[in-house]
Amino acid sequence: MARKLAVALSPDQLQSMLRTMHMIRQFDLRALDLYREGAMRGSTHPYIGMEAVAVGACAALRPADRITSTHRGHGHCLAKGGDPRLMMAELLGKATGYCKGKGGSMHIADVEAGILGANGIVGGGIGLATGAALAAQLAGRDDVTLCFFGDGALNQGILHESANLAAIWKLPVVYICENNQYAMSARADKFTSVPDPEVRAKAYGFPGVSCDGMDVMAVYRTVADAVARARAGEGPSLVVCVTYRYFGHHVGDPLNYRDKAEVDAWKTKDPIDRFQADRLAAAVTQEIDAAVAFAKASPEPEVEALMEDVYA
Amino acid sequence: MARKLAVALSPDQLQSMLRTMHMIRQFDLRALDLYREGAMRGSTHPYIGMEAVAVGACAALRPADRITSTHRGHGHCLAKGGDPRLMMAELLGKATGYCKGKGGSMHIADVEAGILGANGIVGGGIGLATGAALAAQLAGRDDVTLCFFGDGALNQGILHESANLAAIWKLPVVYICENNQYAMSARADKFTSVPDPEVRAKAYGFPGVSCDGMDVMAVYRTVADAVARARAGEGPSLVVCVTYRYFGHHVGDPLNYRDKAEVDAWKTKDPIDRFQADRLAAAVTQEIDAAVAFAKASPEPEVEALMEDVYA
Amino acid sequence: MSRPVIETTPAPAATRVLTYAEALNEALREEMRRDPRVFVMGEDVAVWGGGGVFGVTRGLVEEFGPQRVRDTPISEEAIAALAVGAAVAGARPVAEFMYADFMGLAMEPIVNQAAKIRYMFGGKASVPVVFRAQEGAGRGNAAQHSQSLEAWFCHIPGLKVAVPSTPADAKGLLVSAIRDENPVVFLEHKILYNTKGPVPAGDVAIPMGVADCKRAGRDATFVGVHTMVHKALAAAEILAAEGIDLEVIDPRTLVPFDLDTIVASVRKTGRLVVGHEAYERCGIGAEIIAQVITAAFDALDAPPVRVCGENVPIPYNARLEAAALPQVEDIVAAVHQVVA
Amino acid sequence: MSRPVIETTPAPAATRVLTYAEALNEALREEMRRDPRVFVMGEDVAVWGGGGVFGVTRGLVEEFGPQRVRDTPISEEAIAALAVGAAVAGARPVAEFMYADFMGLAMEPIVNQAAKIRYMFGGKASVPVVFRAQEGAGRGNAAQHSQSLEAWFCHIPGLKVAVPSTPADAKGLLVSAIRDENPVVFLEHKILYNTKGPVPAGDVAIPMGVADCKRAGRDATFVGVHTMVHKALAAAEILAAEGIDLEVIDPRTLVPFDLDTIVASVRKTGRLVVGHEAYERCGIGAEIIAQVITAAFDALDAPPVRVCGENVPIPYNARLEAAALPQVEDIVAAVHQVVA
Ligand SMILES: Cc1ncc(C[n+]2csc(CCOP(=O)(O)OP(=O)(O)O)c2C)c(N)n1
Ligand SMILES: Cc1ncc(C[n+]2csc(CCOP(=O)(O)OP(=O)(O)O)c2C)c(N)n1
Ligand SMILES: [Mg+2]
Ligand SMILES: [Mg+2]
Repeated sequence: MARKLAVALSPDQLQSMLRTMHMIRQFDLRALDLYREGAMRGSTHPYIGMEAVAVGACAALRPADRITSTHRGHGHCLAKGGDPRLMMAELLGKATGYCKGKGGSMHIADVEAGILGANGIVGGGIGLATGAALAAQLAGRDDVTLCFFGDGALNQGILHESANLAAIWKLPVVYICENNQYAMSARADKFTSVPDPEVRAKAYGFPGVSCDGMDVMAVYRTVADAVARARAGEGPSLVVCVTYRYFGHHVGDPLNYRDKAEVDAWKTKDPIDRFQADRLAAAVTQEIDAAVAFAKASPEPEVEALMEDVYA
Repeated sequence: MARKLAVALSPDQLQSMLRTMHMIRQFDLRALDLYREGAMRGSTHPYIGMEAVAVGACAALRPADRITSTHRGHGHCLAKGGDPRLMMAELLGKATGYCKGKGGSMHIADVEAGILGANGIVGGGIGLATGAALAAQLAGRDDVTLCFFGDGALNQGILHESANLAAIWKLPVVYICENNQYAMSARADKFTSVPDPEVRAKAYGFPGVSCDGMDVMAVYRTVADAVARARAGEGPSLVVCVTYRYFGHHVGDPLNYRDKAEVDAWKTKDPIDRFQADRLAAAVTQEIDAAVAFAKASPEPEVEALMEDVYA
Repeated sequence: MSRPVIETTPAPAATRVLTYAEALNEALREEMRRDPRVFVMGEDVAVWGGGGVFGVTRGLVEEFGPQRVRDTPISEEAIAALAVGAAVAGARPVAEFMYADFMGLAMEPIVNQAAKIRYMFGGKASVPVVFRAQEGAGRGNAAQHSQSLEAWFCHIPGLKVAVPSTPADAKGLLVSAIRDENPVVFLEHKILYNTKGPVPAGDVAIPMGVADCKRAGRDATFVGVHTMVHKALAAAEILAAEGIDLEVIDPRTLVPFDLDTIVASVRKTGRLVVGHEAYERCGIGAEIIAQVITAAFDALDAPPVRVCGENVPIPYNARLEAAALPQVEDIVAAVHQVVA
Repeated sequence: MSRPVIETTPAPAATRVLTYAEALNEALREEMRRDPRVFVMGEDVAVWGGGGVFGVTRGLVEEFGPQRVRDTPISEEAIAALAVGAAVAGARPVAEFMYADFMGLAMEPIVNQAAKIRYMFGGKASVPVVFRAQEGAGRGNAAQHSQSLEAWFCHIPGLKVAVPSTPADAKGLLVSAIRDENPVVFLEHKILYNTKGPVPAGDVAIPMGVADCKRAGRDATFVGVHTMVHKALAAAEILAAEGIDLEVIDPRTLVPFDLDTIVASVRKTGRLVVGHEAYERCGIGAEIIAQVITAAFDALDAPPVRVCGENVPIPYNARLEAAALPQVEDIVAAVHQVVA
């Protein structure tokens, strides 16, 4: 079947992606402030550092496509078009919030917008996403579901059961593992039995790939391929995005399990800085290209011009 | 670490294996009779056709090693040294049975003998076996646990979770998948997303191999290697034994999902016939070998013999 | 999913005798014809002997095809979780668990997802899923294939719980369950599948939350579910011979629960016996008693009595199994106790 | 496992003030010193900030090493199942679930394996495992991190269920749970971890099945668990000012259950209020009422009243959450109702 592979995004789309990455970062910085000042309850899990994943992945979707999210869900929600006002109101438990104040950070959802919810259960969204993909298949639609989950969820049984089902039924779902190196204090490389979790896709006979989760365009291209495959009826894929969370798991994380040097090293790969720099460089490149094109397309001077402009 | 690989079994051991295979077959044929005549309740799942798996695998064990079994558990129990009298009494729900009549076919256990029980839950023994291996590791013992389960259990989440844990903790457990082609009416090749389930071991970074489950010596050699590895502290393995159940899933199985030709084809590979034939051929080979050895080792006739025996 | 929605005109109340399994099958078939979003998934629901180990899904794959009648691998957690996700995304799944005991593997999606999604999402989603399973002992299936676990589900807000005892109730309640916008745990009983009874043809939804008086009586009220309804009717015959007139009420659904009907009965009889096969401790019998006590303490002339499963795993041996289960004579004895 | 068994001489009953979390920690530490077969496993029990998100396992990995204090992946079903297998094979695991809500993932090994193995195997195995978890609401953790699910476990024969409300009970019951040959579901409460109380030093097992009268009173009996004990003690102060003398009984374990102590109290007061944070429907309150009704119907001067969690998922918003939970004033009102 012919697949539509990752297409070039328009400058407007790219601009909007950069804006969403900033939005996610600022949203979560503000959520941390609100939490620290006691305006929030429960816990909040910042997505800061991981913005490229949600934004790159969701750029590959159509509005009718769906996502499932995690406890660390603000980024996914914003990237899929969630309204920051309704989200923020929900964090404060207000009647105007997405969940009328009943859900809080971990249960924000916007089913109309295809956001089937953050989830307080690690792995809780995996079966839901697979089921949503089944619903699309049954309805004869080519909608795709993206299923976000962390490296910690890799070892939940539901992933195994869902992946097998998605494979045998060729369901249009893309499993996106956000490998941010830790599940609370548990290092991905110690608690998951394989260094590269994408090999687990082999156990189900579907493609497994990894990409640089700090590079929004790399995420976009990788996920777009998987989405195209799913949309074409060829079944699920696993995409592992290698990334990092800058902050603690939640406010109050003792952070004794990792050192500052590691954090600093990752920050040098900051996804926003990088995309911004790439965008700026690209803009300059574009100008230069335009200059070259202009130059090349321009006429040679006429011979008549030889003696012109010697004097005013 | 040096491993003791599959060692040659003594003639007594081989004879005892053959005897156990016969014992399993006759035990289950009789159980079917008892069930049909109404002497048993619940259900009974005959192991007939699969005898090579339990017997070959358990031949690789020491008495202090342990096994976990399944709903189709009579074969495992007999192979690990279970007492057929106490088993049969349990099938009839008698006070003298292994479970005092409280368990029936699906819960026969002999913890002293290392048989941690048949199990009514598909996949139910997988976590138990992995935990028993953990107990052995914690106790500083080199006992190994064999975990039997069917192809149907391959898609239960507990296998995924347990395999990951066994891998990261290097637990002395060997996962033995009895791929008898069906889980009730579900064909293994349609309900499991990969044709060769042993590839799933790659998802955990430990060895996965398959062997001819109709050949008791092939099972023995393959499992013995995995057991040696586990005993040496090198962690788990997955062994897939390709086999077949001759009868229905249980009495009353409509058997509409497979045809007789398939059954007949598998019966030509009967594990008992084959082992018996091999044993007989081996015995003849041994006699011939002995004859050759005798001949070779025998003295040439003395020259003096030249004129002897012409007349009485 | 191009099948047209077939408009059903309520059929004339022609009544046939069907088994409980056939009645369930008819409900599934008629709802699948009516609404193309309804589909069935579970282990061995399609290929196995033509539809489920108890025949409830017989013939469905032939009529609706393997897309809408899906055999699954043995993956109970995923069966439940996929059904929930599909329901949120607009389908109407009927997910089958071969034995209720196996729902221990599926509690997370049923309890933490299905039951809570609507509330957690501020009312902006619905989860129209039916989780079917069969409970109960009596066939020597032993401890892992004989439990009645309805109390677990009744405990969880957001779930509805149906427990039909007759073919007609089975059909009518399953129709309602499938049409409900909420997750319904629909618990059948293995011993009842082959029992027969009259079932009206056609569109016969029985609303959830309406108890049914299976036998009117003056002297004592029995409230129970599944097989206990039938045992109570048998006990009522024995008691009638002694001149004791037992009223037998089947709540039919436990959530919602028709307390009014039961309280009205207790106000009439002054005596209450409650029965279920499930383990007595923290079973639904305690809840029913607690609710009646609150609503009608004054009306009770004797302490209510429970006739329930022993607090013991279900044993294999026939004699022990029978002793672990509440029997007709236990109901008779309990009624004697309350009317004494 | 070469550590020697350290013989503990019961220490002089020196009493210190500890938090509930510290008391639990002390129980684990002392039992791990005493018995080398005891080990701890769970998510973030070792490395995370030095021992569990609530500090219950603090310092254990430093003393006993990573073999006996095992951080696990996020695999709740396997945590439970491995613990059961290890227990059958001679170890004594204490498995932690970070939130009781996550036990939905682990019901199968807890309920179908741990609870039933001894019985199914004809008494020829024991399963000395402790499943620790924390329940309860009050911190805005919302619907999937706030439930109290003790009724599920009480329903299942073969499990014991402990629910300590004070630091001393926490230590003494955990010691008993670890020494028990049976599976114990040991449910802590998140709000109680930082509460303080006197805890005797040394070997202080509190036997299972012995209720504790936390306040003697003449006019009404309150039976409740966890935070409800403390709320009832607060309510008792308010009521005392009105001249109503509330007796507050904490069963401490729900299975086994010390009915005798409660019946004796009800025979004295004639009034019963039962309280828990768990959803009211099919919660343990109903069971306690049903048992008291059976044992002491004649002694009751008023219908028992339940003060329980609403039948609703726990909401995030503080005001709604408070409204979903039973509060001191609800207890006061309930006592007013029964003494009216
Ligand atoms: C079933 C379950 N187990 C445990 C937890 C507690 N918990 C919340 S987040 C988390 C770590 C998740 O790690 P990962 O999946 O890598 O996501 P990340 O936090 O890194 O984004 C844990 C253990 C939970 N919420 N649900
Ligand atoms: C959790 C669970 N789900 C379903 C069943 C019902 N069941 C019993 S055996 C079986 C098939 C098992 O197939 P497999 O694992 O291949 O073993 P086999 O019967 O072929 O030996 C099923 C579905 C069960 N007992 N437990
Ligand atoms: Mg992570
Ligand atoms: Mg099989």
